[in-house]
Amino acid sequence: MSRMPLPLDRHIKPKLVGYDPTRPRPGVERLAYTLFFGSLWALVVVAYGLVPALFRSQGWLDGALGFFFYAVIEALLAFGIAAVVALILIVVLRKYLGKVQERVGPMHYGPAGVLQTVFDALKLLGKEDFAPANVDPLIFRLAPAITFVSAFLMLVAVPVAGGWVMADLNVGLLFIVAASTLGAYGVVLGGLAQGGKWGMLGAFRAGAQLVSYEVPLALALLAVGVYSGSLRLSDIVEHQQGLWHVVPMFIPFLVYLVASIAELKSTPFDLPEAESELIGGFNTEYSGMSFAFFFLAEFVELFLLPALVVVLFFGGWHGPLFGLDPASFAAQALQSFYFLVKTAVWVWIFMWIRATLPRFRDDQLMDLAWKGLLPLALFGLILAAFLRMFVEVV
Amino acid sequence: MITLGHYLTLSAVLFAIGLFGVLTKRNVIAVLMSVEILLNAAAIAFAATAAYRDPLFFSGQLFALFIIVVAAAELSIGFAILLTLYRHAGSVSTDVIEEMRG
Amino acid sequence: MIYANLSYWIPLLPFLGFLMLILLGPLFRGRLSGWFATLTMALVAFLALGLLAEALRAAPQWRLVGGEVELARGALSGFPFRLEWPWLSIQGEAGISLTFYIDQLAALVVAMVAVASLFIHLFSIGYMDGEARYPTFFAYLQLFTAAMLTFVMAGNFFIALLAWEVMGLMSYLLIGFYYKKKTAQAAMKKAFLTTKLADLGFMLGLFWLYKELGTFDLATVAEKAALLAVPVASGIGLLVFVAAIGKSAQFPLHVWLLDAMEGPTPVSAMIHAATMVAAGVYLTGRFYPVLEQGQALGYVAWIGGITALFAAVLAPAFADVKKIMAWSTVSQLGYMFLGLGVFGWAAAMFHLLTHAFFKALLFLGSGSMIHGSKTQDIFEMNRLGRYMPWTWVTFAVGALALIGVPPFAGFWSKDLILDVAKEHAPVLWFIGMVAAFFTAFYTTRMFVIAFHHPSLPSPWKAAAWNKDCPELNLKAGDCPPDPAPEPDHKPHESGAEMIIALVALAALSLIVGFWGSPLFGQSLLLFLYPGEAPEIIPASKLFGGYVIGTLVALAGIAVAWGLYARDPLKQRAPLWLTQALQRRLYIDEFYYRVVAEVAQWPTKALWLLDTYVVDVVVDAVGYVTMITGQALRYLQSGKLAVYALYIALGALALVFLGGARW
Amino acid sequence: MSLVAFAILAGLILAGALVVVFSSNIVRAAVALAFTFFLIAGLYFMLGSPMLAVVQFAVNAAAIPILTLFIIMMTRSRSVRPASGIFVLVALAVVIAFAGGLWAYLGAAETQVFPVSPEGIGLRLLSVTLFPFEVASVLLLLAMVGAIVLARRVEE
Repeated sequence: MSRMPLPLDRHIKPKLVGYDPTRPRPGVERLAYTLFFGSLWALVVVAYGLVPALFRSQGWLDGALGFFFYAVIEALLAFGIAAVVALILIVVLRKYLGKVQERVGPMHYGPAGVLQTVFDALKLLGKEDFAPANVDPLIFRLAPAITFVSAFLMLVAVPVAGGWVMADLNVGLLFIVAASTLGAYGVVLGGLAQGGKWGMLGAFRAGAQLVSYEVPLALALLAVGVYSGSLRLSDIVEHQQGLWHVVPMFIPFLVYLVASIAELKSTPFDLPEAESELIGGFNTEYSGMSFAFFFLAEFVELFLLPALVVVLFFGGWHGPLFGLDPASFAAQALQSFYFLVKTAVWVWIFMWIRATLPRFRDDQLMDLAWKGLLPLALFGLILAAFLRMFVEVV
Repeated sequence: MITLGHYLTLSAVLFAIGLFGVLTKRNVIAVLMSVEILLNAAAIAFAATAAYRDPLFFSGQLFALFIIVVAAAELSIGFAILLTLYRHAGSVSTDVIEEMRG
Repeated sequence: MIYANLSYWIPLLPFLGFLMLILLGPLFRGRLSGWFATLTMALVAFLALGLLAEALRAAPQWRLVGGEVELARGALSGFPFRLEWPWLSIQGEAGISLTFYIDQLAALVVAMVAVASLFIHLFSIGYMDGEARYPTFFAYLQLFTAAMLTFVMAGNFFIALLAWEVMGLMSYLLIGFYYKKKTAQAAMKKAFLTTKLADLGFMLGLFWLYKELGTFDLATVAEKAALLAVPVASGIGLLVFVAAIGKSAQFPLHVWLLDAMEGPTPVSAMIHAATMVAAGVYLTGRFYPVLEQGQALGYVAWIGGITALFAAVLAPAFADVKKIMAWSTVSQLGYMFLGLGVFGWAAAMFHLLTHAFFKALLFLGSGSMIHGSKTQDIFEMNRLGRYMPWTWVTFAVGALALIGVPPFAGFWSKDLILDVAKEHAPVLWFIGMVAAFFTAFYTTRMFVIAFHHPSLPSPWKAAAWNKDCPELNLKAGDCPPDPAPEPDHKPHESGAEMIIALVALAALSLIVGFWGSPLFGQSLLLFLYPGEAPEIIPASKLFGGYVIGTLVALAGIAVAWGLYARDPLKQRAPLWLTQALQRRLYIDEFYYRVVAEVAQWPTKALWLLDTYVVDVVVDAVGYVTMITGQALRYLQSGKLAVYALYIALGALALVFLGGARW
Repeated sequence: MSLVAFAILAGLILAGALVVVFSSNIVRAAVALAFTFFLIAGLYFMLGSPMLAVVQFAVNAAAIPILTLFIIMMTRSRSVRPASGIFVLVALAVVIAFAGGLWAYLGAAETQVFPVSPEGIGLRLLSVTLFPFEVASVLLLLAMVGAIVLARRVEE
């Protein structure tokens, strides 16, 4: 990494002795990432393992009040996980983009800039949450909230280890589809509420894109559901005991990958925000906390969609247990570790795609969805049914 | 306890609200939204009746599913017509579609 | 029994051929479709002849011993042949079955139709060559033959009626084959309407019969005919006889046959001579028990006698070879009805058979003449005997058979009929003799003029009364006379397949007569012999009749020869008579002008009723609707919400009135 | 307890529906519609049919209001003009009569809910109601084709 001369007059020299912001410090970074990962894992273990175990062992869940408290605590923990994931991913993404683009990325807050997000968040919280004069205030405020909630909703259904899931829905797959559809609300409403041209165009683009890619996404998920014979996500993971779905379900996997990147609205599908064209699109007029919610939601999704890739196609929590009883706490913790590792790899791949590919034109975008992915997804669905009927049963 | 009557009452009131919307709105989009409320009220009545009275066949739930399907189809066609209307008349108010007046 | 079991293929094959040609006709190139149809007919003829042979073996054998008929051997088991398939059965009842019933008569007529039709097909291959709708023509021929065969083989009268109607349709289509000609259009309509009017009698008679006997089955009807009351039987019989009159072109419904000559020359004409018109005779033969029970045969005999004479008298006034032949057909069919009417059932059928062959021969011969000389007018033909030797020889055979000169076919059958008539109705015998004289006269006239005279300007084309076509109700411009050929044109002989057909039919005309002649013990008559009927006359008694018949025929020939050999153009009869004869005694015009007018009176009455009663009611309904609509249009405000309100009110009414209950 | 939950849910549903009908801002009406449908999905959960709930969530609460918002954007309509006063009164009368008419049949007092699994619905859907199911699929296809044909710009 090259050293860049920084203009001194715009740069406050840090107090720490011997600190040089222009010098990359990979060791510190690695340590910090490890700590991030560890703390996330610890949070997961607490939220999914320790707290339910505690409540169950004390018998508090039988009473209404105990259940209420349990629900509240779990919700808070889930929110905590989402917040932590977002905070971590923001800085990781910024650092990673910097590395791809041959710069150092944020360097000033925390060792090698690893605390950057904290300060970002503080800055956003401190800013005035400004609403332009001609907006509909209710819708304007509602939009970011809906966006964040929809991202957050998906987290509830994701199983992180055997038995470790907040809501083990028997229609989990459909729930995922529904929740991801909900994500389109925030964008469309956000664009619509501003009343400006950029917002309107962004909302148009986002609506068209999200609704279009929803179709192959749902079909790909359906193919997985057909193949594994259940809509329950934990069943789907169990079904991959011998063979990960990525092998037999390769076509739905590809479809899902492309469609989920599109759902994420990241490059090469970032037309709704497209800074160079739309000045931010649907979030042009947002600032302060409202903007932070959009931002958070985006990064929670950047975690959840790869997590779903892992759940659906890459064996979820499966990994070597070294003879541990799968029902034991230790085994479940290990499984959650595997799950997080796989997810981290996929998050990296998503970032990689985001960092390298150029943006589509909007007609290309639509062509890809309707003429490319949709037939492919339908084929995948038929393939799944075929495999289910004739291959697996035999 | 919640009885079937509760659900049916809710359905009836929801239906009445939707009907009021259908009757009084001038914007066709709003009329269509009110129609959606009507359909959902009916679906609630179906699903609730099936849940309480039809443990074996749950036909009501299936009916509700079909209602959702029909609602989606109806809405897509309705909006397509609306779009054509908008291109044709430049507005989506019911005032502009009075060509059928006798 | 092989052929009997296969006999359903006899009508089925030409039907399949029809389907093939009508659907795939355009794919057949050149004459291929003609050969295809002919091949089909050859197969059918083979089957039909086999069937006839089988019937000959299986039929009861009669012997003529000293003028009395006695039974030598009864029928073999299974005869008459009967094939039956359930059809039109309603809710398990017997209904009307599809029955084929083949007794002696059916086997004979099937063979006759098949063979005659085969030669028509063969002849048409050459004659129709180059026509625009060549495959269609053969398709029509095939269906026509199929219908005729079905009619002949039909075991119950319902099937017979269906086939009868199909024949009527095909006749219509074939007459109008050159549908672009105005005359053809008028002729096809005329034929169709005339025969349909007559068919009404068939239907009514059948329904009445069904009401009385509860069956359509042919054999059952024959058995139970004696159970009918006499007036009922005569009513039914005469109704059905009306249909036969129409189909066989008997007076007074003979008008269509002459104009049917608008069809393609030899073929459709031949069908209207040898096969289809024979259906009327055949039907009357089939209804014989009923007619006999109804004591209605006198009408049959008189109609036949009058027609025979009437047509024979009119024929010499015509110059168109086909029209002369058509009159001849009408006349000969009259003989058959005469024979039927005077209890000469088998004799009439014998004449049906011989007539089919020699009339087919004559018509094909005239087709060949027309083909060779490019005109239909006998005066314009140029010494055909010199240029068309084959046609000349075969036509001479046919003419002699028609005239009734021994030993040709017509001689044996016609004189048999006349002999039977002499026994039962001497007046009719005399009429028949006069008709025989005129038959010889017009045949000789035609033969002499067409074959031995150089071409002359046709005397009648220019006649004032022939300028327009009152018999077709057309105006002057719509029926221009055919163009005359060059005065000294060179006719040419027809092609090989046409000559083969002519020679074959000539041979048949010669042979078939012997089958029923006393020389061979009247074996055909014995074969057909239905039991107790008096027409088998010992050869000794027949002899006198034969001599008189021959003398009359020779007299006719001599008179005609004397009159026409020298100067064919000389006007001998008074002009008004010629005009009346050529106008067909004004019967057609009478129908068009008077009968049609009278027939329209009820129509006009109905029209008045329609205008002043029905229309008023209908208009009132319309006005009431309109006024109500005017009043109600204020309900249609065009406002979406108001319509929704109507819907809601309707639903509300359902909720309150419908009485939905838990 | 559950009655309280039902009461809250029902109240919110009715409130949402009222907003849909009475709001003069059509964007708000659409959002309220989504909100109402979302809560109706909760109602289906209470009725023991998670399948129906999720379908309601995915189709009625998510897809349809988004479509509505889209159309609102495309037609640039913002506000809803109220109908004339007399007509509102007539409509109100009809509605009250309607609700009253329905009320007359609401004596059902069953208390036990029978839950339904997604498998149950699926099996039922593909066995007894297979024909309606197929008809529904054809209906959707027709709707899709019809919408495309109707909404397509005709090029001169």
